[in-house]
Formats: sequence, C-alpha cells, structure tokens
Amino acid sequence: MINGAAVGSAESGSLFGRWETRLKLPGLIILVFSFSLVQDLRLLPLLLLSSMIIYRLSALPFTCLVSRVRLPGFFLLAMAVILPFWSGQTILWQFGPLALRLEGCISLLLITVKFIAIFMVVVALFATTPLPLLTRTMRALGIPWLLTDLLLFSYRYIFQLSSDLRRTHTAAHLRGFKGISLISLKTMANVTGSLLVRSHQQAERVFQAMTLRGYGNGDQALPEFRPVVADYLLLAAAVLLSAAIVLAQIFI
Amino acid sequence: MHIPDGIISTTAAIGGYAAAGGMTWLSLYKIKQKYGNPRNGIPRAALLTAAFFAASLIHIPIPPVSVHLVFSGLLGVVLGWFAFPAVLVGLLLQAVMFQHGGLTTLGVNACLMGLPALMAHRLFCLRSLFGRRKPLPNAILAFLAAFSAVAAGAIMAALLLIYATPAYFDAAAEKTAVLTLSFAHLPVALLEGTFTAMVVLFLLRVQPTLLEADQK
Amino acid sequence: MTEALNIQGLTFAYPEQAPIITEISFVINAGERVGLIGPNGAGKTTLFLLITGILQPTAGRLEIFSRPVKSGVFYPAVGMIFQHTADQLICPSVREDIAFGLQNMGLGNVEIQQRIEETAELAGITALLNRPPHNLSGGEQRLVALSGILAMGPRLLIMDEPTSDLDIRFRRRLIKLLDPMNDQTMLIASHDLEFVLETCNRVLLLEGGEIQADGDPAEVMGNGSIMESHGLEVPHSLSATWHRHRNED
Amino acid sequence: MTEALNIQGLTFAYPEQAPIITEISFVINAGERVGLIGPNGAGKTTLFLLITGILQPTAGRLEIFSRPVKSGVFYPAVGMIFQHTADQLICPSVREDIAFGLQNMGLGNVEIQQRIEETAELAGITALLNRPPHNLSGGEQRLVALSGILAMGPRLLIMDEPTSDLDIRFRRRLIKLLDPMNDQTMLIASHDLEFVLETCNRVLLLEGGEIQADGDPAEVMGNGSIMESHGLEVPHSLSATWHRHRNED
Ligand SMILES: Nc1ncnc2c1ncn2[C@@H]1O[C@H](COP(=O)(O)OP(=O)(O)OP(=O)(O)O)[C@@H](O)[C@H]1O
Ligand SMILES: Nc1ncnc2c1ncn2[C@@H]1O[C@H](COP(=O)(O)OP(=O)(O)OP(=O)(O)O)[C@@H](O)[C@H]1O
Ligand SMILES: [Mg+2]
Ligand SMILES: [Mg+2]
Repeated sequence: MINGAAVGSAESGSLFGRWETRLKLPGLIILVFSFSLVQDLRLLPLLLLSSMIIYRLSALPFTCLVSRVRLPGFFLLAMAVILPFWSGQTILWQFGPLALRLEGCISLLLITVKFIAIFMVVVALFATTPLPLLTRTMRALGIPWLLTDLLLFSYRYIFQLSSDLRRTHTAAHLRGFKGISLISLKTMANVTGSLLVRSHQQAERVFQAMTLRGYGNGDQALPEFRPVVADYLLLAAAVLLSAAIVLAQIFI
Repeated sequence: MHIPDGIISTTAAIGGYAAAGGMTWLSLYKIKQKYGNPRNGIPRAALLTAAFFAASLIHIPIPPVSVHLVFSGLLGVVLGWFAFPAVLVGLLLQAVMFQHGGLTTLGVNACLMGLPALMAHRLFCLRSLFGRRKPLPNAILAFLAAFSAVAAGAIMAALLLIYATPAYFDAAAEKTAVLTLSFAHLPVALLEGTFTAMVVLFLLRVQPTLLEADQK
Repeated sequence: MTEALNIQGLTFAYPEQAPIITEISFVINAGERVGLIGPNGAGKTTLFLLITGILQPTAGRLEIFSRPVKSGVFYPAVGMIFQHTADQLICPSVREDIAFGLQNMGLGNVEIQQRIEETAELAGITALLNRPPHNLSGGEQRLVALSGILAMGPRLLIMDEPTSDLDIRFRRRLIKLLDPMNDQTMLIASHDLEFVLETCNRVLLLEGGEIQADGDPAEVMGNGSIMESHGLEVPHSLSATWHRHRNED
Repeated sequence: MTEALNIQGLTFAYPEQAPIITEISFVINAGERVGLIGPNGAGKTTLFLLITGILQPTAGRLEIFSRPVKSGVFYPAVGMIFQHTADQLICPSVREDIAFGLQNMGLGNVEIQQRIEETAELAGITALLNRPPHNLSGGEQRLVALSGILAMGPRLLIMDEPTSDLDIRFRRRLIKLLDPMNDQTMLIASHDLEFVLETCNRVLLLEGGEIQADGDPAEVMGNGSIMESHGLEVPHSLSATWHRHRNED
C-alpha cells in the first residue's frame, strides 16, 4: 500500500526537478488557483494546453497520471451521474423520467476539464519534490515550524507504523484471525488500540532522543537558496499565465 | 469525504484555506497555552498522526463495497487541540504520497475533517461529568463523538457540494440531495461510532493517559 | 518417523529484488529441535514467514506434517514467536490475549479457561493474567506470547530470536520452560549461539540464500573454519571445552 | 585526573511507585570505560535517563565534568545510544539524521557536511548516507545512531544494550569502532557480558537499586558467588580461563 519508492520519485533530471522549490511552490499554487477560477468554456482549451506543457516539462511518464487518478476519479464519476440529469432547467433530451439538462452538462464539462488540468499540475509538483525538501521550503516560506515539524516527523514514522501494523495483523492471522470483517470488529479495535498504545510509548522515547540531541535548541538550517535566472523565468511564466487566465475570465 | 480539485468554486476553496488557517492559528495558540513549550507535544502528535494514517488504510468490507474508517472522532478524542494540525498534515501527506491532487481543496478538506474532530473532542470531554474512568459513559460518549463527527462531516460536504459547485438545482432537489448524501453516510457513521467506542474501551483499560488530551 | 517439516527446492524473492532464498531443501522430523543460525539479513525471518504461509514462495514445495502449506490458511499446528514480541500482543489483558487464539480455534469457554490456567502456571505468569500486556517488561512479554502460542498446542513451535534483550534469569527461565517439552518439534533462529547449543539437537546454518551446514550443534558450531567462513564465531563454551580437551591430552 | 561523572546519593522513583534507585554514589574518571550490568528491570536505562537529565532525581547530586546536570538543558558533551535504536533515528535520510544534532549545536553548513563525511567514513556507512534510516538493518541502524552521536563529539558516551539483535560480524565491527577511541569516557549497559569484558576496563553491578559490585571486569564477572547471588552468570570466556588456570596449576 505504502511504498517508499513512490514518494517524491524525484525526476530531478527534468527542468521541473531542478526548479528552485522556493519559487516552484508559490508559482504553481498561484497557477492552480487561477485554473480553478475559470468559468468560461472558451478558456478550457488554454487550461488543457498549459497543463499538458507543464506535465511535459516534469518529464514524468503518462502512466504516472493514470495510476493516480483512480481515487479522485471515483468522485468525478459520481458527479457525472448526478449533474447532467439533475442540474438545470434546459432539457436537451428526454427519456421517460430521465432528462438530460444543458446546464448540468456544461457544469460537468467545466468541472472535468478543470479537474484534469489542476490534477496534472499538482502531480507534476509533488512528484518532482521530495517531501523533506517540501517541508523545509514551507518553513522557509514562513509556515509555522510546529506544522512543518509535525509533517516531517509524521512522514518519518508512517512507514514504520504501517509495517508494525502489518506484523500485528500477521500475528493475529497466525492465531486464527479470519480477516477484517464486521464480525471481527472487536479484534480490529484491539489491533488499532495496540498500535496507538505502542506509538504513544515510542513517542516518549523518541522525544527523549530528540531532546538529547538538542531539539528546539538551535534553528534548523534552511535549504540553500540559490536561484538561477531560469528559476525566475519559470516563476514569471507561471505568474503571467495565471494573470492572463484571471483577466480573460473577468473581461471576456 | 474528500473533495477533489476543480469541483468547488475558487471562493469556496480560498475560504476553506482561510478557515483552516484560522483554525490552525487557534489550535497553535491553545497548544502553546497548554504546553508552554509546544515542541514537547510534537513527537506524540506526529506518531499518532502516522498511526491514524496507517490505520485508515485498512478497508472494512461492507458488502458490496468496502469502506475505510475516517477516524475523525478518534483523532479528536486522542489528540485534543493537536487534532486540527494533525488533520492538515495528514491530508498534505496523502496529497504528496499518493499524488492524487487535492491541493486547492486542502483547506476545505481539512475543515471537513478537522472541525468535526474538535467537536468530537469537546463532546468526549463531557465524560468528566460522569466519572472519567467509568467504562459505560466513556463508551457512549465515544460513540456519540465519532458518530456525530462523521455525520457532521457528511452534511458539511453535502452543503458545500450543492452551494459551491457550478450546479443549478431547484430547492427541492437540493433538499433531497443533502438528505440522500447524509443518509448514505449513516452506516459509515454507525460503524465508526461503534469502532471508536471499542478502541476507547481498549485504551481505557490499557493506557488511560492516552485519552486525557484535555488534561495535558 | 513422522516428518514435521519438508521443504523442497524452496526459492523466494521479495518483489523486484534478488532472491533471498535459493532452492533450499531440508526435512525436519517430529521431535527434533533445530537451531537456525546465520548473520543479520540471511533470511531467517523470511524463511519463517514462508513456513507459516504468510509469504508465498516463488518456487518450491513446503509441507507441514505432510500437508502442503497454503498461504492464508490457519494451521493451529504451527505456532510462532516473533522477533518483536510486542507486535504479537493485541488484547487489553494477558488473559484475553492467551484466549484469543483458543477462541479462534472454536473451543468452549470452560476449556479455554482451563488451558489458560495451565499454560500460565507452566510459564510462571499467573500473577500477570489480569494486567495489560503492553506495560510488561520485555522478558514478561516474551513469556506471555509464548503462553499464547503454547496454549494452542502447536505441534511445531517456531521462535525468532527468543533471547534478545533478555537477562540471564529470564533466559534460564525460558530454557527451563522448553526443556521438558521433549517431544515438541522446534525451530529456533538466534544469534545467541550458547542458547542454541543448550536447547537444540540439530543446527542449520543459513547464509547467501543457502543452507551452508546441517548437523549436530556442537560439531557445526565447534568447527572454526565453517563458522568463520560465514562470518560467525565458535561460541565460547565450545572453544573452552576444546581448550580443556587440549590441556587434558 | 578529571572526573567525568560524579554521582552522590542519587535516589529516584517513578511517580507513585517505590524507588528504583536508592542512594547510589560513584565517580567515573575521564577516560574510563565502564560496563553497567544487572538483571532486567534493575534500573540501568533509568539511571541513564537520570544522567542525561531527561528524568529528575528525587534526591542526590549529579555532576558531569564538574557541571551539575539540570533537566531540560542540552549538553552536547553527553551522547547516548538507545536500547531501541530505531526510536533515535528521526529524520527521513541518514545524512539529515546525522546533521540533526549538529544543526541544533548551531554549527555552520560547511562544518556540518565535513563532520558528516568524517564520521560516516569512520563508521563505514558512507554508502548509506542517502538512504532512509527506517529500512536499514538493525546493525546498520545502530552504526547510524552511533555516527549521529559521535559527530557531535561527546566527551561521555553512553550506550544502552548496544549489541542486542546484532550478529557477530556487526558486533565485531562495533568493538573495532570503539577500540581506537581510547581516551573516550564510556558507560555501557549490557546483558552481553562478553562484550563488556572486551570493551570495558571497569564494571558496575546494579541490582535492587544499589551498586552491588564495582571493579575490574574480569575480577567482578569472574567471581561466581557475586554473580550468582545477583541472578547473573560467569561468562563462558572467564570460566574457561578459570578452568585453564586450574588445569595449569
Ligand atoms: N518486506 C520486505 N521487503 C523487501 N525486502 C525485505 C523485506 N523484509 C526483509 N527484507 C530483506 O530481506 C533480507 C532478509 O531479511 P530477514 O529479516 O529475513 O533476515 P534475518 O536473517 O531474519 O535477519 P536478522 O538476523 O537481522 O533478524 C534482508 O536483506 C532484508 O533487508
Ligand atoms: N515510565 C515508567 N513509569 C513507571 N515505571 C517504569 C517506567 N519505566 C520503567 N519503569 C520501571 O522501572 C524499572 C526499571 O526499568 P529500566 O528500564 O530502568 O530497567 P533496565 O535495567 O534498563 O532493564 P532492561 O535490562 O530490561 O533494559 C522496571 O521495573 C520498570 O518496569
Ligand atoms: Mg530476523
Ligand atoms: Mg534497559
């Protein structure tokens, strides 16, 4: 389920992998928000085109997208069932009680295209930025250290705790546990409770270890900030594109 | 409930970020008030966040589908004021590790899960009225806390989907949709409530200090 | 003689990795007590997970008491003590934890209680029955896990690193507990060669994915050239007898 | 001679429990390598937590290099390797983990990188620097934790159970790594008496909250009556020399 390799599979060779994270993060966030602002159907081709270019720049394979779209895709599917038939007044086509409505179809089109465009940009962002780097960048950008430390340490323990959980599961199986079902809810609760208790006990020891190495004593060094011209150019391109989209949406 | 990118309006997305920012600020303020040096609480909050994250990957089959627990209630009960930052961090971790997007809706999703978690925490704190270590009030309050956390999350999500998406429902259809979405979550809320009550009973026997997030 | 465990041409690799175990074959007869030694990462724990059907072999055949091992199937005949015992303790009290496996076997309440009392008595943990297992010391946790397994009456007992972190008193207690179970088949992985020497009557040396030696514990572990060529050392008690023998000659 | 550690009348009890440590007094001089032995639950880990200022004594005085220990204050002069090494590795990569303590000491980036390279070289873990610590083997984790501490240049090195779960190769590597640090003051708790014998020049026996013996390792651990009265055993290598001596007499 969780594997280390999938995390920030830094395509560091690509233009995107090399883009200074402290500029990449704000640049792409501004861009996705400008995408989400779009209401005009005529802007959709521009959105798709720019997200495709961005995805190309990240040098990620296409399969990367497909494998990750499943979870949010399910939600989109639900919208596809609801919107065209229940939203709006203008009926395009009627079959018994089932009526295909224009406004719903337009909404669906808008939602789908915006989703795909934003999705591609966000995948390109996260797949080229390893989490530890992302965390330090967030701190450099002024996010409170309590959040960034929490993020970093949670990330550190996820792998270990999921393998702890797996081992506990294995142990239960070896003693005849039939697997997860409604009937075995009590065992599941025990397993979860055990995991929490052990995590709590471990947290105590981890805190001791961190204190001994001076946690909270000095400021952790921030990643070196050495942008080159290309970094600023990319940021400028992202900001300009966002501005263009916003202006077009307002004035066209 | 996990609202993907591009579905809700930008105003709602930005509003979500603003609300999440405010809630985080409030949480950090409360944490500082309680711990003095809030760094002391970080390893515990981080390990428990990771544990919840790991546990939420377990799917429970309710034929014909399989659901996974949200844990918003349990999270609130165990983490107290740390629950909101923990939810935020958990969602960001998910977005980064599974890379399924959710960046513009991060604030909204954090509120959908974090606010009910805080509510669950307040609700569970009522146990001090009945005797903190008595199993029955603990179990009942844990059930109510988790049940209402899921229900609140579902209702908030349904409202958001109706009023913040570019859809044009008539009033009657809206009402039906909210009701349907909420009722669809009824079995999940029941499951979550029962499960949380069981875990709380376990913790009460094995490590009651884990339930005293409000005590410091 | 009954075969407790029959392994033929067993090969295993973790996904997308080089094989950890390559075409291993050996037979353990009922009543043998076999020590499994080998350096860190040799694959001892992996071999145990294969035997218990948790991992599926890439190739090869695996039989326990003449029944082929199918993954995911529950065999109360096999019991395993984990390297990290804490992973194995899941219930809120020691009593419930021992009962867990027995309930899954479908036993009645009276028999369950009786078996719990008996095993706890044997392991000397009767006083702990109502405590939560999570707050016990490492040695006590090991004994509780062992009781949970022994109560199920396994015919093959597998232990992974049973003495790690234990002091000499608990180690003695463990040896004493295992001692009278003379007809019990056991397979014990350990870096504690003295422990293997005291409890086993046969030893297997696993390294580089293959069984490098198989035989009498004193002979295999006393052979300096075998041990050193696999990064191990002759245990002190054996080199001592060796010294003594030489001196007496 | 400088005093590395001076403990006078130290007493400690966990909240609402009977005292674990009662009026202990001893002095460790700079450059001594002291082994701390005693059964499970004797309070070895507790004593270490007191020395490092994580726990606060109920009564008594505790000085490190003539400075009283205050709880909550950061002393880079003291480094500790934990019993569960995995708890000590807190960053997502080995390099960052070694850097963690150095950053908290307020060192500059260039010096940090240099110290990382040097210590990694010394411990032989250069190849691991970019890997996440949590999926290293137990032995590798121990070496990484040790590097993280050594890089901070502690004057007193405290190790809790450093050889548990290690195979003989890693155990050798650890002994070799510690060997040239002759002027380093060390305090090592271990159930592995052979390891204590090989690395220490003084031994303390802790039981029942008190120091029961203090002296030369071979003498204390070779004394059957002391060892047995505290639930320990004379290590094999000593009983062998003993045998040999008797034979030679
Ligand atoms: N889930 C896994 N996925 C990939 N590789 C693994 C996994 N578990 C173990 N390995 C690798 O397989 C090899 C054998 O591991 P195993 O735990 O079986 O060794 P071992 O003999 O039990 O070692 P030890 O004495 O340290 O317990 C190691 O190199 C380990 O890194
Ligand atoms: N946080 C705690 N709260 C209460 N009691 C504790 C706590 N930690 C340890 N103890 C108890 O204190 C005693 C000493 O424990 P400690 O861990 O110091 O022993 P140890 O000598 O290190 O044992 P081992 O050899 O098993 O590591 C034990 O009886 C233990 O149960
Ligand atoms: Mg192993
Ligand atoms: Mg200890």
